[in-house]
Amino acid sequence: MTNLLDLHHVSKTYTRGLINAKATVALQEISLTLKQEDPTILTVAGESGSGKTTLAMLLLGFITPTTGQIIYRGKDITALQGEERMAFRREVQAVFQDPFAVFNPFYTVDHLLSVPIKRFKLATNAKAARAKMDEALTAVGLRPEDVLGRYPHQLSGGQRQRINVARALLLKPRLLIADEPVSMVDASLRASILETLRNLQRDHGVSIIYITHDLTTAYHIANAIIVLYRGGVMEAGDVDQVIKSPQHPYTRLLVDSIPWPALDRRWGTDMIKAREAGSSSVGCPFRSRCPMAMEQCKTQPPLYKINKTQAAACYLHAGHPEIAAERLTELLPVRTQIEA
Amino acid sequence: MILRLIFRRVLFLFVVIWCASSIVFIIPRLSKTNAIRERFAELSRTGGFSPDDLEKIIASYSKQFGLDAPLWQQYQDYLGNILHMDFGYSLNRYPMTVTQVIVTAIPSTLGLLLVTTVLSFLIGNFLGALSAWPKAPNWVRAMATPFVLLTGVPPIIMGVLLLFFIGFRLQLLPLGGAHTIGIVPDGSLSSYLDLLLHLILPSLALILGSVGGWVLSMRGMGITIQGEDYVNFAEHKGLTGKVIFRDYYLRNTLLPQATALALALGTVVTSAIVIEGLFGLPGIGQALNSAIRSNDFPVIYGIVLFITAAVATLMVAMEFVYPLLDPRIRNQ
Amino acid sequence: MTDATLVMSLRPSRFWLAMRYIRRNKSLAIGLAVMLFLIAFTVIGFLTINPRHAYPLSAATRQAPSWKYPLGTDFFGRDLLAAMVVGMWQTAAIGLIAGGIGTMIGVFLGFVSAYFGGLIDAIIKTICQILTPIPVLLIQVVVAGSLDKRDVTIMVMALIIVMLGWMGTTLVVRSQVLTMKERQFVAVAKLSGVGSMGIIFKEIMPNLLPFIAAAFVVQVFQAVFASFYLAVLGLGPLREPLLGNIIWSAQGQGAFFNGWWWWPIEPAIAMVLILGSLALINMGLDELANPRVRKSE
Amino acid sequence: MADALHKSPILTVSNLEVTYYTDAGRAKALDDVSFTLNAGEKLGMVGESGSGKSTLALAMMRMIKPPGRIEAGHVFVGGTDLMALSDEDMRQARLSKIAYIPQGAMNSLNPVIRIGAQLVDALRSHGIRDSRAQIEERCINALKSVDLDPAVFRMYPHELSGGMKQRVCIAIGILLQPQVIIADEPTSALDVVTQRQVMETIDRVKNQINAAVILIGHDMGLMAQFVDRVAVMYSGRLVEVSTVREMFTNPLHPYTAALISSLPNLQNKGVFQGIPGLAPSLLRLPSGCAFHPRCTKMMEVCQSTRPLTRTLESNRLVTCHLYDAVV
Repeated sequence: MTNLLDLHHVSKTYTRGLINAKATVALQEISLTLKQEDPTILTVAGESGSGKTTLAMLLLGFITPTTGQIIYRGKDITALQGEERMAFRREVQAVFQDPFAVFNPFYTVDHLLSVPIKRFKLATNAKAARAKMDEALTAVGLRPEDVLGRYPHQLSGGQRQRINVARALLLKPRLLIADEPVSMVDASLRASILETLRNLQRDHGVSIIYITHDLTTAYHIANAIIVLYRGGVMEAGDVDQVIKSPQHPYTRLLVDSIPWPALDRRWGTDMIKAREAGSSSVGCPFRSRCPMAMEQCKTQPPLYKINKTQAAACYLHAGHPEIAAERLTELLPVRTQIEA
Repeated sequence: MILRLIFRRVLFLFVVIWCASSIVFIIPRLSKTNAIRERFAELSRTGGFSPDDLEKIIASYSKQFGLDAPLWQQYQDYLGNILHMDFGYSLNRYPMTVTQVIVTAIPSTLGLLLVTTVLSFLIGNFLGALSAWPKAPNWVRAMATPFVLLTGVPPIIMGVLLLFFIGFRLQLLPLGGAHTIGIVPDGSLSSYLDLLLHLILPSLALILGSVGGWVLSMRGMGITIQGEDYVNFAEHKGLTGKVIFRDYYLRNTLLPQATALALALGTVVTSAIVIEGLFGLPGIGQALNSAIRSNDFPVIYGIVLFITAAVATLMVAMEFVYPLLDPRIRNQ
Repeated sequence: MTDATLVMSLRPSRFWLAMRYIRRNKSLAIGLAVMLFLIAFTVIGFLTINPRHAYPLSAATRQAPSWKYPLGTDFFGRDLLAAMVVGMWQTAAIGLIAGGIGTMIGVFLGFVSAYFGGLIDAIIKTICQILTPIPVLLIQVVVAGSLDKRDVTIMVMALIIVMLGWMGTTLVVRSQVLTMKERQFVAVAKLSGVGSMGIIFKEIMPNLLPFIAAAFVVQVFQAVFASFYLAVLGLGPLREPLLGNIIWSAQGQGAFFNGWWWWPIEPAIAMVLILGSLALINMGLDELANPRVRKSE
Repeated sequence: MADALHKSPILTVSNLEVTYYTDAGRAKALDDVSFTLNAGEKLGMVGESGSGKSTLALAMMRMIKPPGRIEAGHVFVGGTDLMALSDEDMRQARLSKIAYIPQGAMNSLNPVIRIGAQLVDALRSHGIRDSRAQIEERCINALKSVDLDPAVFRMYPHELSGGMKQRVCIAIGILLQPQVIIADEPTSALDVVTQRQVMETIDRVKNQINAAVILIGHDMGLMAQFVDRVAVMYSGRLVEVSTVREMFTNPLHPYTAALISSLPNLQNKGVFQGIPGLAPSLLRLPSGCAFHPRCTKMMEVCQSTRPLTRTLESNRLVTCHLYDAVV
């Protein structure tokens, strides 16, 4: 069976200005595989500027990689034409961060749901279309009569984000890119939206790439995690492993800074170095902030396989065997380990 | 870096002038009838030139508009002449060259323009900012409304109305011209006062006709800025109203308004020209007006090119002022 | 989002909102009212007066307003009431033709430029940038002046004005489409399988309607303004009773010096009403299109 | 904590009431809000968006703008009732008695003025007539106290990162050593690492000037890490005020309890427990207790009668009919 998604050494560089062009590396040499038969939830975590949004845009085909290939079910997504392209469009969907911006203010919220039904011919007549919309809305805990026919500004943020999830549900995608889906939603609503997403994976076999800066929600929803810093992979592996025992100094700092809503897990006390604006693009991208930076760090560290399900790109782990970047996926577990 | 910027802007300036010149070159040639030729015919019928002079003019225009040379050649010569600021001779005021006509007319137009533009920009922006400011006293805000209503009134109509009510009905100020008949501009104080008296209505027409636009755009900007976080935070900081108004409102609206001023230059100049015509003031407007009335094409084209160049230059110059107003641009 | 904006965003039905809105957007209401009055004046005028009286030598000359000639007559023997009606109609025609064509060109180029980007965008943008500093009216003076006076008709005048009047709309539409294109609902529409045309016409265009309407009003305003200036400079179709032409001839005959005050005053007032109502409508639409400028009440 | 109970509070808010008069009707954004705060204490103010927490901050600063209006109430800071001050006196009180650290630090600094000038104008506006050098020194000290380089004084906002801008806002906030600092979601736009740095900075400067801090936000995690006491708002009312420990171990109000159990933490991986239903619109509040349609412990009385706020043992406040009998 062909893989659902293959990323081969995907890099994205933005250049600004024609003369004296300045290149910014947004994403560096990412290789990744998602298998069709094992739907998973993979978290891509990082701060702003880590390249996580670039990755989302690449996966959705909105931008093209500078180097490398993105293969969806055996086909390079830049080369898709006609029906294959429409199939890709339907099967790879997204839930975005801002629950307001995704609505066209000119239309009622029905537009968001009715357009894909029409375009992908999911229903043969208006009645069937309406039934489909009702079904999807009910599945995310909304009463259709409460929201249909209204304008986006007449709904609350929670309602809007649920409609977005309903849209994804309606299309029954194979791959869902969730780009910070709960960061602009009230804490009390986060749980139910995340739960809907997880059910989508568990019950409908949808693979989800969950992009976030929030490790608490990542920990709860995902099976595996990739931590990015300035476009490069710092650490990857099983989400429990990485969050409970981070190996890369950057991941450690991140995990240490999570404001856990628990009285027994307080913030650490180690010094944090401020982020510098322009650091050189060679070597470990984190070294200017790293408390353990060494002379060696001026060259790019490879990924070291620390155990069966964890790897870190840091010379502190030089004793462990190296693992090639394209084999990274082998370390990422796919099944939910705690079944409800 | 700076040098490259200057080079690019100057290049842009030349492109603008080149485009304008080309338009002015092409348009008469697209017309079915050749207006200049007709004009020559008319002139030779009515006389007014000595035959020698007429030959000279025709020779000059054969060169300028080179009617027998191939079009490409004509175009090259024409551009060359423009580079030398040589627009040929005026048909009407021969032997004056077009450049001379412009140079004699410039000072008074420039004076009128400078005074009125600066005044209406300052008054309009100040009133506009005040009218958008929630803490301004009500009477100040009320004052802005009539000015906003004036937005739709072009300066020339303002001129006609002023002439009617103040000049004609109330007979408070002269109806036109630069000087009362009988007073010679001899440089005496009384002659200057007389000139000043004659300039009040045209200036007023220009100011009243354009101030509303500034009030309106500044008002919109002010309301936008009110919603900005930094103005809110300034209030939280307990700054006095005066400081917020000066450093947070005016300071931040200056750049967009300066940009608007640069863009408005074209309209402002045009208005001034028409007003000059209306009030019979000597200046570029008067020159253009009489040129139009007498089909003095070289003067029309010369003035158009001259003003285009002047406006484009000012706009480019403005771009070098922006960095002084906005540090964000300075850094780029 | 502050609590206040949340409260504001919980709003009742659209109709109620529209009624409230019209009541608050006074400039739009007044502008439309004046415009309606002008239309009524022109329509009723055409039903009651003889349009031929708008041309010279059709009435007594130099009559002050009276019962016979409510608006008086001019030096050339035009009935100014008839001239106002016909002139108003001609001004409207120039405005609508020039404004309409200009808006269409501007919207088309703006969309093409912003949506397709790249080289096309660079070319269109550069042309606009180069043409912007050129005083449009003066180029129009050259055009109008170079034409044989007999060739200058109302239609030609409108076309002269269109020629250099499309850049503003192009740039406005372009910048709007550019911001609109980056909005997330466009991305979602793409994910929903909507093609380029669908995105332009069904997703972006409807949101730009207020802007396009405002741009149209601005174009009409500028066209009326430009035609007026050209006429005032004596470059219009001289025989026609265009409002600018009337002022031009009044000025030429020294109307104020001779005491024929009504002659230039009437077209001036008519022009103030036309341009004023357009400006007010534009202000109103601006407020509609740009919520940030909405009054803080 | 025991010590704090004996001190007289530095901040007393009593019966504060704010109404927004909108096209669609009246919305009571703050309804009878009362609480106290001691010097050096950190209070968290949590609630869903629209619950009134930001309105409370603005009301305390007397910065409610039309169509909103402060209808009633008092805000005492160190004995002065802010609501009774003249507009000019209130302006003076801002920053010197009560300071506000804004939510959108990204845009809270004037982009065309140097950072230094934005500190200096705050001092000058409060009648400080020191020499230029003295004022500059004072501002640079403020910048240093929030870990910023003195060079920032001569920089423009666009030259700083988001975290640095937020620090500048904090530096401005402590310039005049206010007794109360209100921080309105000061880190909502920042990354977790920067967030932690900023919160630690606030904590440190607070200790230096012994101010009381009100942290507004909806992130219970941040509250657990930072504050001493938490106040929970729901539909414009304070429904519970307790210490963090009490709130996490023994929440009183059913809404608080639901909020706590909806939180993700390390132990309960994969368990998602949201609060069913949606927050009501302020324009159409349910009868009785506004939370009753979503409440798991709803009783008959909740549908008809609004509960009163009661003070329980150890100074906890709760607004719920479940505790009617306790007093």
